[in-house]
Amino acid sequence: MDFSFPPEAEAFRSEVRDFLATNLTEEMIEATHDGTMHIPALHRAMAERGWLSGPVPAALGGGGRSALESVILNEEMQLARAPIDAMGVTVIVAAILLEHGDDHLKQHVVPRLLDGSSLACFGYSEPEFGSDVAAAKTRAERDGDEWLINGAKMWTTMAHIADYVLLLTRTDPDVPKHKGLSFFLVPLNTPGIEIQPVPTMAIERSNATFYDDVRLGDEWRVGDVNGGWSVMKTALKYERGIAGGQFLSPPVIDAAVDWAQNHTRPDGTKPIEDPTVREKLIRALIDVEVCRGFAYHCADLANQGVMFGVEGSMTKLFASESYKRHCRDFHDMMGAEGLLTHESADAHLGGRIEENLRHSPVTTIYGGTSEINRNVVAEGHLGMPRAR
Amino acid sequence: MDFSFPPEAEAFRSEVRDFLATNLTEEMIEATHDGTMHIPALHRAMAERGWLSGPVPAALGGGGRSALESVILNEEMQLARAPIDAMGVTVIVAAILLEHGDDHLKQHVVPRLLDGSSLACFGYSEPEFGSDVAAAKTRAERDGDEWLINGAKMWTTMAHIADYVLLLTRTDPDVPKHKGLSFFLVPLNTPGIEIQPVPTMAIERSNATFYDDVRLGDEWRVGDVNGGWSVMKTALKYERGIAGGQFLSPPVIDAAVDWAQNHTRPDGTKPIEDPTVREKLIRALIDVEVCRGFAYHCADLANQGVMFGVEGSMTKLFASESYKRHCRDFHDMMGAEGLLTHESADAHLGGRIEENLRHSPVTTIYGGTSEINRNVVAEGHLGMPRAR
Amino acid sequence: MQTRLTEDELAVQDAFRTFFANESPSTVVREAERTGGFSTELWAGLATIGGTGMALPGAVGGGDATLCDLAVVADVYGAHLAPVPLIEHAVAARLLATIGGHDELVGELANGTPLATIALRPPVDGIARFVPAGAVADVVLAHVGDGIVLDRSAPSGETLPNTGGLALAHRRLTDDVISVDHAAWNHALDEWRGLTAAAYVGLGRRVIEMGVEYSRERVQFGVPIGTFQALQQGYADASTRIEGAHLLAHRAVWALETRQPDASRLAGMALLFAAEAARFATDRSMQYHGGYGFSEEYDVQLYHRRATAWILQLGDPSLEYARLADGEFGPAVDGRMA
Amino acid sequence: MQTRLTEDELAVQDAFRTFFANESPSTVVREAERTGGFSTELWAGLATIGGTGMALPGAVGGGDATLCDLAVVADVYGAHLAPVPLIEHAVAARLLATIGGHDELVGELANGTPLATIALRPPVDGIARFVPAGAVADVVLAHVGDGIVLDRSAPSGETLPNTGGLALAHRRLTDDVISVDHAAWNHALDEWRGLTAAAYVGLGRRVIEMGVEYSRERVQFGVPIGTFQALQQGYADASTRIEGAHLLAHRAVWALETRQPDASRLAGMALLFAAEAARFATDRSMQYHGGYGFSEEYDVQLYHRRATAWILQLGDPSLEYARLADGEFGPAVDGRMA
Repeated sequence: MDFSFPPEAEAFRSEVRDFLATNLTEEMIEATHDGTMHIPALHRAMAERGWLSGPVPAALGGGGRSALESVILNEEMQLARAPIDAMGVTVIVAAILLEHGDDHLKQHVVPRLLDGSSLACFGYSEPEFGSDVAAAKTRAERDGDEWLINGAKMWTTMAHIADYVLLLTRTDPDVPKHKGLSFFLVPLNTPGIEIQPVPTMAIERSNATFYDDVRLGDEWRVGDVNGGWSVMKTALKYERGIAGGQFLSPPVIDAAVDWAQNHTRPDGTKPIEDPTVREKLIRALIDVEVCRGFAYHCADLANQGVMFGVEGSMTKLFASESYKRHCRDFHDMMGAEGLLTHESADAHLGGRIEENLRHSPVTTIYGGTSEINRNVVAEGHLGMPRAR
Repeated sequence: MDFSFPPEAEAFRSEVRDFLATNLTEEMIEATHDGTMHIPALHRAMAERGWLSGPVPAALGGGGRSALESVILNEEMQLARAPIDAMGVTVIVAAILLEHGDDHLKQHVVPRLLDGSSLACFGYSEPEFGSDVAAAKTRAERDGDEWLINGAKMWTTMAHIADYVLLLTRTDPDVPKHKGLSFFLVPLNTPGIEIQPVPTMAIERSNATFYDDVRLGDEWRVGDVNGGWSVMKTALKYERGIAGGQFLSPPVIDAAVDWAQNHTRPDGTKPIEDPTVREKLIRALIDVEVCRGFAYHCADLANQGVMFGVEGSMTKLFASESYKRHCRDFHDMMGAEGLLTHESADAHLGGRIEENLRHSPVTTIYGGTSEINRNVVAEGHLGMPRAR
Repeated sequence: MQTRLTEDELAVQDAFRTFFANESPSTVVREAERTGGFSTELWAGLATIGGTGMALPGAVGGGDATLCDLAVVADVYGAHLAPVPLIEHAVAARLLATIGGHDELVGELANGTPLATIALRPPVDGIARFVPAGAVADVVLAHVGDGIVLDRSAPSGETLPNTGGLALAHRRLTDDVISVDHAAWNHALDEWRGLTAAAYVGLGRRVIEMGVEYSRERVQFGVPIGTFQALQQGYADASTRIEGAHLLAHRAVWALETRQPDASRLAGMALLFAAEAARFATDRSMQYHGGYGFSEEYDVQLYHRRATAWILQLGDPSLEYARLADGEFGPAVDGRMA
Repeated sequence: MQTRLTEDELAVQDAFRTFFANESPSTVVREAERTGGFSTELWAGLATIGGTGMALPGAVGGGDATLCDLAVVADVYGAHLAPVPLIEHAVAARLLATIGGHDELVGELANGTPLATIALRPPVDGIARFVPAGAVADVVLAHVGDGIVLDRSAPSGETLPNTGGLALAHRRLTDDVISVDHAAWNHALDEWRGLTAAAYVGLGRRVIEMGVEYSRERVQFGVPIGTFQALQQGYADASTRIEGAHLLAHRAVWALETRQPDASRLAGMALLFAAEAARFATDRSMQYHGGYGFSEEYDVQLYHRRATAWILQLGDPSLEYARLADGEFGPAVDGRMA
């Protein structure tokens, strides 16, 4: 075993840190409070450096950079509180288009995604199907040379600023559910699409998108007709591993340490002197190291071309469940002062812990609920039968 | 709402306390370390006072004393570290015999159970069927006027000192499993019975009992032929409510407080000064008050003739799961010193916490596992469908 | 011993269930949150049916109801997240009645106007921070070193933006002591703890109920999600804790009412346990709602945020455990710990 | 970066798996427990295949294996609950090799005789309490205020009766200091932490594996219990924590081996996390074994008791968290806390 980073990866980490110190400002982070977890200027600056194309396999025409560098980029961005959603979606969609799309998509869309001038979003879930993605019933029917799409998608986060949605559709309703699916990359300015905001209990907004007789040429199809599930697997492969949020907690822990060291309790002591606080902080820091281990492990597997579905599920499960716990512990530690939201000028560090507290519950839901991920571990890792 | 005890119940509590102070000695508790959780002298002394017949409904010929007194008796005994198993089994078996047995059992067995001269044990579980009690396959077949019994039972705790086993048998293998069961009260000196000890990771021993062509007259049958499941419901009604162990934790918490106040850590402080220890102790004391609330509630329901299956499950679930947590927390608090077992003269309070630590895992298993009890709550209290 | 509600208590429950169901649907809760955390109409309605003065002495115009009755109402109030300071107002008015000498004001409070509250934490430099209903309360009772102060300065109407959408505000208070009955103050705080515990039980039960209802309708993988054992086990655990909290909260309130020696201890315990149970319940319900629970549109997020906020008004729960430990074991030796 | 085992490490794993599977089945573990917690035969066998000296310098007769190799062995050792002080002996011998000047003894230790151990806690009044393998160790290294002491008094052979069936004993020690290299001592303790974390991973994986096997065979309600989602979710959680512990433990050991600046921090973290993960795993496996897990006959109880005992040899885990906090945040101000 060897947990050292090769010198080029260490160099890359320095580069990323310098980049973020220069290019990511508090004002940019502040601006995400409108609910859109995307910083266009930062995204384009990253594209310029080739960091969006970097993680895409070279065989597909991407940068082919080591998965270790992807995880480093992820880690450093999350530590610096930069949103990573757009980066993740871009890499995944580009990789999918390069692996499954035809020349039209590869030549006209991918370059614009990777240079940061276009943005895509995911259209998997539907109002009636969340965890059960494969049950999608948004229809895509042939109509001459074209496809006619009707249906609705839920949780199409970023759709309101994106140019494309990667849409999972049903092209054959008469076969088992996994076998009648097809993907399309749908330009969001196509007539017949309506985008409605879905506000949440946290800062971020999501969207519902509606498709009413949306007409599309076959060049927008991604992968084989009825071959959608194999495209989906590519997406999940990326999503639960290197593209995920394994470093959700560090900004919260940083804020908690700051509070613990600087706040004075009614009895004149500081929280950092309290053994209950100290133990919670150490437990949180341990959880972060566990996440780090998982993240590096997934990256190492990816680098070696090993599928890491189970490991990705473990990473996602552990990172999100522990993050939720950390948010609660440290929000509690602040007592009433922790209740102040970002809108209050008095809120500690701009209400960072409060904001994370409200954000945290969704992390054990989206991108595969904890229950689904445990099923994956039970079946895929422990070889247990399908649950009853 | 009114949580006061009527004066007669308060008086009964005083009486029990005085009784235990006089009749329960450390030597008696010490003697249970041979693995038999029974103190015959104490049992008989209780019988003399009518405390074994007390909880049995008056309509059945028992003492018909208030369920509040039963819970008080249970509470005080557990606080004093007296085993309650024999008392519980006696009350349940006597009530079942009085409710479902014929005159032979009522006249010849019940009085001897209630005067403490005979002891019974349960024979429900089988080697292959634990939680799934109704799947029992120990056969009872008619042979002329007699019954011929063949099979094996597991977890027949106290069988090695008992006179009878309340045996669940299959009398009709060709109907749905709940409909082909019958109960017998089997004298354990009947030829063909073999009792094998089942040692456990804790102090207590259990037994496996084997039945090889055991012949029994029909007078030993309890309830209707193939009516065993309704007898079982009577048993469970008693078992999960007033007869259960709702006060498992107090002796452990007492010992933990004693340790925390008297042990000196390497740094010269005492554990009781440590906020992490203080919070754990308070959490445990809160859990005890919750158990107390459940116990009194079940007793009050019983007094009013209300079935309390769900409440009994909640009580058992909460009491045992929290007890397991308390044992672990306080065993940890003692560090290496906590590892000493009762066999060591240096063990704190005779190794009480260590002993409870080893005992605790079985409490979330026997008498209905936590998983089964949660199913009962989900279905019976929340009206959820049968789980898949 | 009567661990279930009495006939009278059931009648009270019934009346307030109808009232809150009609007058405090989640649309009202949402609207109140947008406008600072308080619903003037709901408060007026509550006053009309006697909810603002029910547990005050009849002699001054109150309803002479018991604290146990009030706990029954607090439970229903919690279930509906009613955006009015029912508990704080009642506790403040009862405290004032206990202190005596303010019969006229207590009589007015019984009718809901002016609106009273208590500062849960002692003022520092004359300012009480995070006063519940502080944004709208006309009367604030607080505890300073010397005793209890009564402040009648006008509320600012400005709410501190907070997790729970509550009408929290800092208040600058007078330092005129109206009573040195410190025990009465502590008893009032314990009433707040006990009643808030009851409100948490109502909240927790309701959020489980919502989740169970959703689990019957929501179909995934071809079956209602309510048939999944993982989900059932989670709700069963939550429900067990909530019912345990219910018994503890009501026992604590009964103990306060009948002045049992362990009343304060039980009230402190009930609040901590009920808050944790309710937060566990909201967490499970939100998780099993999937993404929808997180969306503003569904009510479960309203419950989640309030479950978080209610107890934190009092401060870090860890300090409440420490307070109980001081009562149980004495303060730690050598003044090493507060 | 190579987060998985290398070819060489896999070969080591393979060899020791075969060895422990053959030589340390649970019958050997049970027999050792009856006779004081140590198996002479197993120790002799381990010496024969080079297990007692593998990670000692070749110059003194050791196997020149890396600490990472040793962690691989510790994992397998943990999976079999091998009743020999593999970790303590290795750590003590490596410490002695680091200190220098005891080449002859280190050479003997490489061959397994005498048997060495370390006292995890400082002696008080000349007595080290609860020394791992203290009942059988011929050589005890300990840390007193002045430095490291080396004691060669004969072991009593008397084991303290304990939860884990371990060969624990109190030892009266010499006060002859052989080295003032406090850093070397701390490093040795960290090696113990890291290697014990690895052993916990082996233990945890095995106890889950046993449980999963049992869940395939055990039929209740007409189906194998392994099909119940509640049980699957529990094992999946346990397994996730154990795999996380594995990555952390191995990273910690690698960091110790390569003298990374965060090595000590990671070793402390790895032990706490791995112990908790393994204890969670044994708890789940015992629960899902039903009554049988609790019976002496089944092996899961052997795992449960050792999972509890291993970390407690070091003391209350809470003090280990406190120690890490001191390193992370500095000791609490004003000397208010240790």
